Amino acid sequence: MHSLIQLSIVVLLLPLLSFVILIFFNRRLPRRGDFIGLGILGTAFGISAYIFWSVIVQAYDPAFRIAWDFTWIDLGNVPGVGPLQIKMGVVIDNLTAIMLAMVTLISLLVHLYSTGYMAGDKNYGRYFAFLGIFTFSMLGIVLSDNLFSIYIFWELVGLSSYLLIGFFFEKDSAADAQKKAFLANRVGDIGMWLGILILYSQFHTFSFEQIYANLAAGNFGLSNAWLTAAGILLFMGCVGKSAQFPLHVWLPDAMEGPTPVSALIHAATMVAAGVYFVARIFIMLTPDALHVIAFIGACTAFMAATIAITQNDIKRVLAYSTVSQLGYMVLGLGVGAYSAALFHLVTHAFFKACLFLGSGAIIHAMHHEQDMRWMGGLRKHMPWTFATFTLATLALAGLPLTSGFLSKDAILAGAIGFAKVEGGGIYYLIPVLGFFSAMLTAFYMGRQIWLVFFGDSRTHLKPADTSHQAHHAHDTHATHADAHHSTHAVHEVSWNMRAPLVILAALSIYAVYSPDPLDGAKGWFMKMIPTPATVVGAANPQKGALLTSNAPLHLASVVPSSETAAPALAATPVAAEHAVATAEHGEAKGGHIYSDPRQAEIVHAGHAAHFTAIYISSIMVALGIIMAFVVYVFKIIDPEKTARLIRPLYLFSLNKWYWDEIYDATVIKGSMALAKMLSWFDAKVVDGMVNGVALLVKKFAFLNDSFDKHVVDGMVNFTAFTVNTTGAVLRKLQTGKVQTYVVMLLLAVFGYFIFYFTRLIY
Amino acid sequence: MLSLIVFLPIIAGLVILAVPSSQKQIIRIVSLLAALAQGVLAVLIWKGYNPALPGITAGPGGSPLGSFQFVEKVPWISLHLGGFGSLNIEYFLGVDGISVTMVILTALVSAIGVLSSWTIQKQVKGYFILYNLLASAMMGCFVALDFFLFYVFWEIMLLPMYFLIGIWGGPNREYAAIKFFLYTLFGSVFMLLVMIALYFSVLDPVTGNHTFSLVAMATQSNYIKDAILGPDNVMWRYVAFIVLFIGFAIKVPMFPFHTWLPDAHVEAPTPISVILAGVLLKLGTYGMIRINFPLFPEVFHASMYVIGIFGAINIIYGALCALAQQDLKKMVAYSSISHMGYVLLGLSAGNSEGMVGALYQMFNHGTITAMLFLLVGVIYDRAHTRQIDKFGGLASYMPVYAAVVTVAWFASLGLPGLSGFISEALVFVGAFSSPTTRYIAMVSVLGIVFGAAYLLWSLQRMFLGTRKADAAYDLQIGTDGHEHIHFHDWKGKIDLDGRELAMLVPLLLITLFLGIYPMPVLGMLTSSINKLVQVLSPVVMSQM
Amino acid sequence: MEQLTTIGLNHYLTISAFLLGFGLFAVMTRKNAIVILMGVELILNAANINFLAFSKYNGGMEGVMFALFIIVIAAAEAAIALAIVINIFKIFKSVDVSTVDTMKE
Amino acid sequence: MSNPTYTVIFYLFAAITVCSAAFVVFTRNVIYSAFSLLFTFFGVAALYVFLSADFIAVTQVVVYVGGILVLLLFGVMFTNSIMNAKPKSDVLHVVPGTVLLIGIIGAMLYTFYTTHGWMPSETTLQGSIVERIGFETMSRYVLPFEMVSILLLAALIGAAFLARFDKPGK
Repeated sequence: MHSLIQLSIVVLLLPLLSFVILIFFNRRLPRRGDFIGLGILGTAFGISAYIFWSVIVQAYDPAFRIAWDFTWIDLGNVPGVGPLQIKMGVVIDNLTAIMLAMVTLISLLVHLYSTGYMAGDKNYGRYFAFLGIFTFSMLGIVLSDNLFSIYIFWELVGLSSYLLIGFFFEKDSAADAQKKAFLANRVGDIGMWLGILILYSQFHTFSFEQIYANLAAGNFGLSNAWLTAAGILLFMGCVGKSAQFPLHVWLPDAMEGPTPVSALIHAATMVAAGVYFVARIFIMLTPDALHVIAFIGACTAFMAATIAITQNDIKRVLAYSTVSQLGYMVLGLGVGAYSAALFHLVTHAFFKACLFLGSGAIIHAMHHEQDMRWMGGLRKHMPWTFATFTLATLALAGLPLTSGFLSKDAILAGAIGFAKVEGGGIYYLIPVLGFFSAMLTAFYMGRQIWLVFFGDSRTHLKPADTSHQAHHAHDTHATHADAHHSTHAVHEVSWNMRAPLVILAALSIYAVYSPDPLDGAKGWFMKMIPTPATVVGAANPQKGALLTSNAPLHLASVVPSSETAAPALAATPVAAEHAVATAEHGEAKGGHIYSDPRQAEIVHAGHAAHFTAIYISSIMVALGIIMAFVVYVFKIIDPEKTARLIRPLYLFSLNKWYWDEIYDATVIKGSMALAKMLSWFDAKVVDGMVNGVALLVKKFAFLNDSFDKHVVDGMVNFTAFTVNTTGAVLRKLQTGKVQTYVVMLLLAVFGYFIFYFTRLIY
Repeated sequence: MLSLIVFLPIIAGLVILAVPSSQKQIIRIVSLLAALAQGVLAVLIWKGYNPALPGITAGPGGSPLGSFQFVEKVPWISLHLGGFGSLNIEYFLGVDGISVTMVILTALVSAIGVLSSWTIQKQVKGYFILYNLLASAMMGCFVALDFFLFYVFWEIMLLPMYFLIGIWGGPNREYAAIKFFLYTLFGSVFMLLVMIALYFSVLDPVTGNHTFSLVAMATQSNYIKDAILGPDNVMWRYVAFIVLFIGFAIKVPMFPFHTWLPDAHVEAPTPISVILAGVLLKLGTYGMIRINFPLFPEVFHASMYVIGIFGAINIIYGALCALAQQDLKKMVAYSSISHMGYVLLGLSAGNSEGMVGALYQMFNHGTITAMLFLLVGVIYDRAHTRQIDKFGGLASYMPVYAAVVTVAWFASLGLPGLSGFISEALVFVGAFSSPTTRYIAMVSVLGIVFGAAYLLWSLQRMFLGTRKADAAYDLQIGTDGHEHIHFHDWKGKIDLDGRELAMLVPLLLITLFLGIYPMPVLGMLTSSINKLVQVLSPVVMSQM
Repeated sequence: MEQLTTIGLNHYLTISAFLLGFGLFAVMTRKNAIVILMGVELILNAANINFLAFSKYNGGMEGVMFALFIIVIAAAEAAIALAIVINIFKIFKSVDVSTVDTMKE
Repeated sequence: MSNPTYTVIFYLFAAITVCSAAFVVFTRNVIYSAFSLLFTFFGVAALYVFLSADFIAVTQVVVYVGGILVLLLFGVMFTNSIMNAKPKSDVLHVVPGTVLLIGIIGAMLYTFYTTHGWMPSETTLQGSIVERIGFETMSRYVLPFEMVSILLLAALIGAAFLARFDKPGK
């Protein structure tokens, strides 16, 4: 076993250890054992950092991949298949190394932050236990080398998310939200599960490596439609977990959980798991499946952005912005901007975690006020929070010099390239929606910054009766009751909450990722995580042939953008063959070699569109910020009046496109009605039939009974009468005296004597 | 060994017979000791079991040895019937991978059931005698390899169950008991007919006589060619298969023969529910695997599709019905129907993954559902109601109970890391891999969502949030200044007490352990299942 | 005359037949339980005579052994029977068996 | 065996036996019956001697006369007080009883004297058989012997249990 594998297993199991210790013993430990969670996560992060350093920094190899597995379930010598085992395993490649470091870092920071934020909660120890199991599950997803274990950890992430969202389970809204989250995730999961089943049914393995090898060898026994379906179904898992349209509804409600949890799970890591998973299966997605993914991503990005502009709850705005950014990532994967999407995943994780933790600090300081309408002027009271929050906001809005600019721009460039390659038309909708969402993002984040930090405090404007806002999320602590809103002064948070903010804000600066503030592709990340070669080309000869016809043209013009000259993923023989063939072509020296012509085309077109994207997105972002200034700083347009003016649209956005209502009216009400109906059917019809048969038998029995009484019984009664009479005569003989019986006995014996001798004589 | 494990409870029952009925504690302890001894024997069997031997059909030379293990075979009834030839019934016990898991499950659930019966106060002596009779009969069903013997155990089982529900049950117990009895009897009458027809169709290859041996019946070459159920008599073989299948399906219970189950569960006392769901339902599917499928492989192959559809109906129909229930126990009962649907679906796949999954699901459903019913019993003991809406916010006041319920509920909805997941996953893997049942599997996955829906919803209504206005309990400020819960006339501990934990913790640990490392159970199954799949596969049949 | 003077098997059988007959008569007609018992003893003695007579004229030991055991059992029987009689007396205040007819009901 | 003395003595004892047995049955007085039974037992014992069964004869005297008869007398005295004016016993079923008495004796005698198949074999028992009884008891009949001993014990306990006096107040 490779030493890195051993270390990664240690990293995986450490949070589980934390969970086990804390769930059982938290009440017996000092400080409810928070230092254990913190210490364990610190260790895990240290090891992850070492893995990151040795894989990425020290000896980068584009084809780096080490794996280890063990037989988990041995099904023996299965007829028709041969020896069949289900294996579990761990894989480390470049992407894993980065994800590992990112997840443990954010988890560590959230642990640290929570020691301040959650202090005094009555279930403080359990909170850290839940964080532990969440981190374990998330690391499991990251490290899995097969679909089955990914599915397992996928569900476990769902569980930990369920537990953490419902941490304040005494609130009905939290209990509703946790259930909703779990169920929405489950809907996605069954799709993912079906996708896994399609692949398994063909190859009898769950391992990525073997599935891809088989796909590349063209062993897929079903039609291509099934392969596309498998891709889309697997993507459904991502739709659930990454809150894509149409299963996004759970994420905003998930803000019922403690705010650090929102940062860890619902912004940085768990929701990114969906994107990470799509990246893992990227090379087996057919073009058709990718188109679906791209459109869903674009829709999500746009829809969530439109909703975010009217939300008043600080966490909800961030939640919708998360949905929107996840839409970007999915869009990026869909259009083939693989590196860019993953790049965005990492940058987004940091700045969104920063934003959530910042909002947590604000909520904490405001004594659990979450409505932005009653905030304002916090800039002076909370300078650290203000600075870090603003930096992260700029990154989210995609302003130059931030990490968000680099990654978002790369995605949008890829989207333009994609639209070009696919031949325009409807495909231009994707970049258009992307740019438009970028503008909206800038606008609502500008609004948020202004409402929260600038102007004067509006705490006093809050209506006394807040019952009509019951649906808004409020973190509740045990100390909630004695915290009165306006009497306490707003103050900066303590160091253990401030430190994570600073670290995360620092990680939102462009310099961490790329030397060029305008081009992420020049940065280490996008160089080290190149787009892998697809494996479905081989299984997909028609489409492959179509694309191969004009492939050399584009291959020849791939822009060399890296010093490393090795095939991106030579795991499959066919891919390797392609790679060799293209290498012999001789013109792609020094650059990535894309065995898949379509990918090559898109990457090329994306590079070509790089500056176009920068211009357009800068303009859009600037427009968004200007609009925010116009509305909220210069107050040239009154938001209230505008809202009244376009009231239907405003309400449409405020009510989140009525998705909750639609689902409630259709899926939930429908299921319940169906359940009630079936229950009625069961009790009345099925059981009624049974009881009916019983009744019929009973009726027949009555009929039988009367026949019995008058005919059969009549005969019986006659017999009984005869017997009775005879008995009455004979009973006289029963005197109860033994001697009488002896006499009779001897009479019988004597009678036999007589009979016998008579026989003898005659 | 097997005779001992089968008859141990009956011996305990006889001992109890001699104990005066006022000595309740002694009666309980005798039962518990018998159950524990049975558990020890089950562990010994598990230890001594060689997973390499396949079972299902006879070993080399037509003898059960070398294929089955712990075989005990002596002539039992041998009657000469003149013109009908002779009736040869054997006392024939043995286990293979399929039965050995069920033996372990039965021993486990029986022991848990005894612990759970501790609170029974009414006619303790009679109760435990019947209980031990039931335990013996269940165990006997799983190890009998002679069809006649199997039938005898099957029928013996009915009687104590009838009385246990009918005497110690809830308010509507007579109705439920008679319904259960008639339903099951209806099935077993058909079984009797098929059994006799089979007897006259099969010859024992070793002795050349007619035989009731299931081992001989499982080999198609032992059938007389033109007998009533011989290979030439296709129509009668179909009829026999369907009739036998209905007999077992009633026990499973399969839609539309399931309506006895919710009634029986709601009325039965907790330990009987545990036994009923934990072991008795498995007998239906066990019977299918042991008798129905290997005896009529070609009919099974032709009807896989239908079985699969019924499995899917069970899954979704059961889950939706559970969603609509107000009574917690009824909900759990319907969840049983749903979960047994997975077993049917896995069996209908006809491949190793599906069948291993089905068998494993049988085992896991046994442990998990036992846990669910025990938990329902816990709250019913305290509050004397099972209406879900009569609770709320219990998690704050009964944290240990809430934690155990959460784990059990999640085990039931198939959360990874808990054993139910693996079996459900294998069932789906199998069902999807088989082209026959692929689309059925695609529909059935909806059951996962509905399953999560009813379980989480009930969890929320009972445990999360705060006390409802019409809740079945009151809140009091305790001496330590915190709010405490108070049930109307419950004197015991509010949270789980030691006895309840002693029942639940082993089940929890088993569920958790088998969810993380399933091989201890799966390892015993695989060679038998692979053999079974081979027996059932059309390739083998065409060589016949 | 030869038959009368030469004592043979039939002589003994005749005596035993008389004893049996008297014994049966006692059992049948007497109301006193003790006399009934005496009748039973007579019957047993009749049987013993038969056994010994056959044993004598067959030259085997079986009859002798049987007779021996019968005597032993007769002793046991007498003891038990008398105990029962005493119980009857205690309950019915009489040894008249005709009053012991509760079995009729 | 035509020794006249022998024949006469045989008839004497046969007469004593039959007559005393008849007296046992026909007398109304229970005490007379009991004493008459004494003679019957003696007579039977004598007949045993004629049958070469001297040991059995002694046993007969010891057990019947010494044991059973005493027991019966105790029974008589216990149940009929001597002072009681009416130590007689009533009768019933006299007519069918008499018919059967005559009938059965007649039928048996008829059978005996018309049957010829069981005439004596060549060998008869001669001399004393005490030694042979001892030998047989310890070899071939050891199991019945032991069983009889257990039976006796059981009868002893049973009789004692049945005849015990209940303590007052119970």
